[in-house]
Formats: sequence, C-alpha cells, structure tokens
Amino acid sequence: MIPDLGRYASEVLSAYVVSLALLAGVVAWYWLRARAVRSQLDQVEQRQERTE
Amino acid sequence: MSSFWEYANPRKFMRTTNWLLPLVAAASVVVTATGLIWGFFFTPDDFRQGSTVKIIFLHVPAALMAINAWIMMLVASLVWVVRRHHVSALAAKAAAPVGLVMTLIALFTGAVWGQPMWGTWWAWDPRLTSFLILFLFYLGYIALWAAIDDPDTGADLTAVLCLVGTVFALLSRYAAFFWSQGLHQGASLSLQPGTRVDWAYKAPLYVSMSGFVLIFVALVLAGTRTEIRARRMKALVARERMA
Amino acid sequence: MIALLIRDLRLAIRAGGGFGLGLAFFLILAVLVPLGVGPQPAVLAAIAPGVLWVGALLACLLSLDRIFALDWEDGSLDLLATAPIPLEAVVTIKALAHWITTGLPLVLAAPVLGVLLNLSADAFGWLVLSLLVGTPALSVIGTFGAALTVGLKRGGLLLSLLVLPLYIPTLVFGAELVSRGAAGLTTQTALLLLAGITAGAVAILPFASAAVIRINLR
Amino acid sequence: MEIRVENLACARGGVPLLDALSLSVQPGQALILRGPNGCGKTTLLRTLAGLQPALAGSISLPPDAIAYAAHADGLKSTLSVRENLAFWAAVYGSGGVDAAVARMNLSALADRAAQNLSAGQKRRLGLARLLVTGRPVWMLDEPTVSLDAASVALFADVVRGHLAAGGMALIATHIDLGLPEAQVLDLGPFRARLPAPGRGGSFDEAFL
Repeated sequence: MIPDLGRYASEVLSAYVVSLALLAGVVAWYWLRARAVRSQLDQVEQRQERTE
Repeated sequence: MSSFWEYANPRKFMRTTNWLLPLVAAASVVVTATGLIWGFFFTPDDFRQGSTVKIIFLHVPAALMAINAWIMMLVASLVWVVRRHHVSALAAKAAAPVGLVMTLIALFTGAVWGQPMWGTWWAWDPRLTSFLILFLFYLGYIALWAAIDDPDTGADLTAVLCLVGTVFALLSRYAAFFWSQGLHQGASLSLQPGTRVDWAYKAPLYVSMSGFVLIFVALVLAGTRTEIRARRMKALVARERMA
Repeated sequence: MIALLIRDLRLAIRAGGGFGLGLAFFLILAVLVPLGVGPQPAVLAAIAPGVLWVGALLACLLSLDRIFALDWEDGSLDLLATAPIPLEAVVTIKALAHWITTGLPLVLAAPVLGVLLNLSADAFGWLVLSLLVGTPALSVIGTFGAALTVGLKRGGLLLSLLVLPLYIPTLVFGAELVSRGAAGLTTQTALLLLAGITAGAVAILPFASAAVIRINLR
Repeated sequence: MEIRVENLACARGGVPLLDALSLSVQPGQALILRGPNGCGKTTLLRTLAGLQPALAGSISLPPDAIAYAAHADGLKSTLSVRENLAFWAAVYGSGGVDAAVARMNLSALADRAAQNLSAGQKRRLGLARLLVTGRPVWMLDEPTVSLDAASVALFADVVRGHLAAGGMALIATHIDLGLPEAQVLDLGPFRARLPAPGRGGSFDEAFL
C-alpha cells in the first residue's frame, strides 16, 4: 500500500514523521497545560467555596 | 449576531467555545488527515522531483500558517492596545506556540524538500532563512510573555513588541532576499504556494491547508481558554490575599 | 535635554566602564576570530566585513542593559517621567548617549581591527561609513529592547533575545555594504537601505520605547 | 490653581486599592495622606503625578505644576551634590542651586559625591531638589524617612516656607511631620471593597 517513493523515500518519510511528531507534540503541550491549569483552578475555587 | 466586542468578557467567550472547540478540533483532525493521506498516497510522482513533491502538502500549509499566526497575533495585539479587549491579548499569547511549531515544521520540511536539489541538509535559501528569522521573533515574543508576571503589563509589552517586530520581520525578509543574491538557484522549484502546480496536486494541497488552519484555530481556542482560566486563578488568589 | 545628555556622558566617564567595555569586547573578538579560523589571509579577508559588523553589533548589545537599569534602581526614571521633558526625548537622549559612549568608539576602532583581520584595502572607507550609518540604529533599537526589559529580574539574556532579531536588517545591509565595497561592486543600494533603516528607527522607535517605559513605570 | 480630585479609583497590579476618593487642596495648604502600609498612599500619589492611569474619577491639576519625590531619591552617586542639583535645575529650567543647598544646609557637602553622603544627607539633597524645581505642587512619598529630629524640623520649616509662598504639598507618610496646620486625610475609608464577581471595570474583575 505504501507508494513507491523512489530515491528520496527517506527524505519524504522523515519529513512526514517529524512534522506529525511536532504537531502531536504541540497538541500534547496544549492539552497538558489545559489540564494542569484546570485542576489548579478547581482547587482554588473549592478552597474559596470552603472559606466563604 | 452579538458584536465582536461582546467577547471582551471572557465569560461569554468561554460559553461559546464550550461547544465550538470540540467541533473545530474534530474538523481539524478529519480535514488534515484527508489532505495528507490524499496527498501522500494518491498523487503521482512529479517527473522531475520524484516523490519529494509530496512534501509540499506539509511545507506549504505550515509555511502559510507560520506567517498567518504572526499576522493574527499582530491583529490581536492591536485590538488589545486599542480596545483593552482581554480575550484578544490572551489569544495572541495562545497563538505564539502554534506559530512557533508551524515555523519549525516549515523549516524542517523546506530543508528536506530542497535537500535533493541543493545536496545539503541546510542551504541558506532566502525563503528558509526568513522562516528561521521568524522563528527567532516567535522565541522572543514567548520569552517576553514568560518573563513578566503582571498579566496586563505583559499584554501591553508583548503587543508593542509584536508591532515593532512585524516591521523588522518584513525588513529581515527583504534583507534575506537581498543578501542571498550570491546563492542563485533555479526558480522552478518554487516553495511559494500556488505556482504552476497542476490540479492533481492543488486539490489535496488546499485540503491540507484548510486542515492546518483548523488545527491553528483549535489550538488557539484551547490555549485562550487555558489562559483565561489561569488569569481567573490569579485574580482569585489576588482577591484572597486582599481579603 | 542637553543637561541629560551631559549628565549621562559624565556618568559614563566617571563610571569608567562605559567606554572601555564595548571597545575591549570588540578588540577581543577581532583577536579571537583569527585564532579560531586560522591565519590564512584569504579566509580572513573574506570574512572580515562580517566579523567586524557582528563584533560591533555584539559590543553594542553588551552595554544596552545599563541604559535604563541604573536610572530604574535609583528612582531617577520616575523623576524623569514627571519632569517637563517628554519621555520620548529622554529615550532619544539615552540612545544618543549610548551611541556616543559605545557606537562612536567602535567606528573609530574598526579600521584598526580591520587591519588585524586583513580587510582588503579599499574596504576601509566603506567599513567606517557603514558603521557610522548603522550604529545609531543599533543604539536606538537597543534602547527599545532595554526599555522592554527594564523592570525584569534577569533581563540581560532576554534583552539580547529580543534585540538580536531586530538587528538583522542593519547587520545584513551593513556587512553587505562593506563586502561589496571591498569587491568593488555597486554599493549604492546597500548604503541607501542601511541609511533608510537607521532613519526609520531613529524617527519611530523612541515613541515605542517611551510607551514601553510608561507601561513599565505603572 | 488648586488640586481637585473627584471619585477617584486606582489599582496596583490589577487589584483595586482605592475607590470613590475625593479631595481638594487650595494654594498655601498641605494635605497629609495617612493610612496603614500598603493601603495605596504611594499608588494614589503616583496616579496624581501622572505615572499611573486612574481606574475611574477625575483629577484636575494646574498644568506643569507637579514636583514628585519618591522613596528613592534619584541621586546619581558619582555626581556631587552641586552637580546633581545643577542637573535638575537645568531639566526644570530654573536656577537657585546655591539657595537650595544653603536652605537644606548642605553647603559644607556641596562638592562631595552623593555616594559619600549619609542616608539623612541624601534625603536632604532629595528635598533640595524640590526647591530647585520651582514647582508649586509638591508630591512627597515618605519624605522624612531616615531623617533625624533636627532635619525633620528643618523639613517642616522648608514646607512652611513653600506654603507661605502659595505652594501646595501632598505628603504620604505615617511619621509625624510636625506640621500641625496641615490637613490630614485618612485613606482607610476609601479602601476598595472586594469587587463583586462578574462586575466589569478594572482588569481583574473581568476574570472573576
């Protein structure tokens, strides 16, 4: 199924692999940060509710 | 439809993006996947470049997104400076990392694509050099945000940096072209989008371009939501200390 | 306003570090490069314009964070902001003082170091001209960077990260002017572009720097 | 030629400190701002001096009338007393360096570099700067910190002279200045109450 990439197979494949890895990396970074900030915020909000 | 300035209030922005973000995220995955798969598997090899032509489906969208991300940050900074529109300042901050990564992708795929023709992994081609310079601008912008603790001062300073940086980024791009006259190489292999590329390639190219745009929008929306939550937490803690 | 310039120059002289720092760095660089690259005259002659320009640029960069940091610490920046002279003028004077204490000495020292780097004979005129036209831009852009990072803790590193990309156009046109002058090619376009950037920077950047100082004083 | 402030609100670092503050000072009067540390005395002075935008309210001041003196004296340590004052005289376009030096009895130290002065002498040099500016409105932030009793009396005397000449003074301090005729304004009642969540206005409220 993989098309015959001829001479530059390694170049084309490396371009795709690295690019997709970078994309996955940045998505993961956003996701992790979102989760971390959300949990901190929930923590602060609960603390505030208890003290009010 | 409520005017754009309604979204100055983060609360409304959060409510709207609650349903909008999953939609855009899903769409971005689908569209990008179709674009790349179509481009990678179902396009014929170019008679001259062979299979390396398949790299344009990554390079061109990423290159466009790298530039458009900075333009979006510029507009968001202007909106912040003029109208003190909190969400746009935070959106600019959220857009920077995506722009940085898009520039990285454009750089790597550009170098790899030119490699067979230039014979080296990195050639100081003016286009690639201007992306390298754009990468430095992104780095400076993100570093400035990180260095300032007061969020509003940070928003103001980064907005000014973005405005001034844009002028110098354009100058640097022109300087890179002026500087590279020595290294002349064929214009046939043009990294610019939309040159004499026949339809078999244009279709998947446009699809992956829109896919990349959707990825950018999704990440910016997610990032802005996180920034709003971080700001809210900082405000709550400040209020707690004040009480 | 002249009083501010005189005061800054007097401070630079009294502090002693002002003049020497940039020059010493420039000299050291001009000595290190041949040691690193090797003594072949042909190689040195080829890279001399670039090395001299990068050296001048980095020498400027070194003394940038002192432009506002001293006034920020002893509180005179607040007092200057409430003084009758506009902040834009204060920033321009600061850039001018930086240029006189750092930029000008580089211009004068460059030919001497050009000899060290085996710069070709007819490039010396172009070297001095390009530095004379280019270094004011380095000072004004540097002042903008210094204003951005004035209140920050470890602002020095951030300052160079912010300022170096802004230096690229001046560096490219400046070094290009010298190397074209050395090779006897037409130098007019490079000179005009270099001068254009300097003129634009000197005219517009003080307003951005003043705005940034106001934000930082808040 | 008077200072009038209506319904002023100001914040520090996005957190509102003072709210609905009104005051007015006539020529020849001094106003002492009192209040616990961190209640916004400095923030209020900086807002009136124009270093900081107010959140709300109006400030009407005679133009080009303000001489602001902060905690830090803004003295250049390598310059001598006379050079420091000469610089500020040139900036404000007024003379009277020797008169100021004499008034704050720094004549003996006129040519000594500022770094060799004691804290009290430096503070007196900072106040001498005010005399040199020739500005009618003085805005002073903790002027008598690190001054001994004699110098405080001298300072009070200088301020009295300034007021007699039709000048005005706004002084933020929690130390007694020995200026019985000055009005006192306690900033306590103007403390900004905790902003109700969701109310627009200053920066942080938008996120509460």
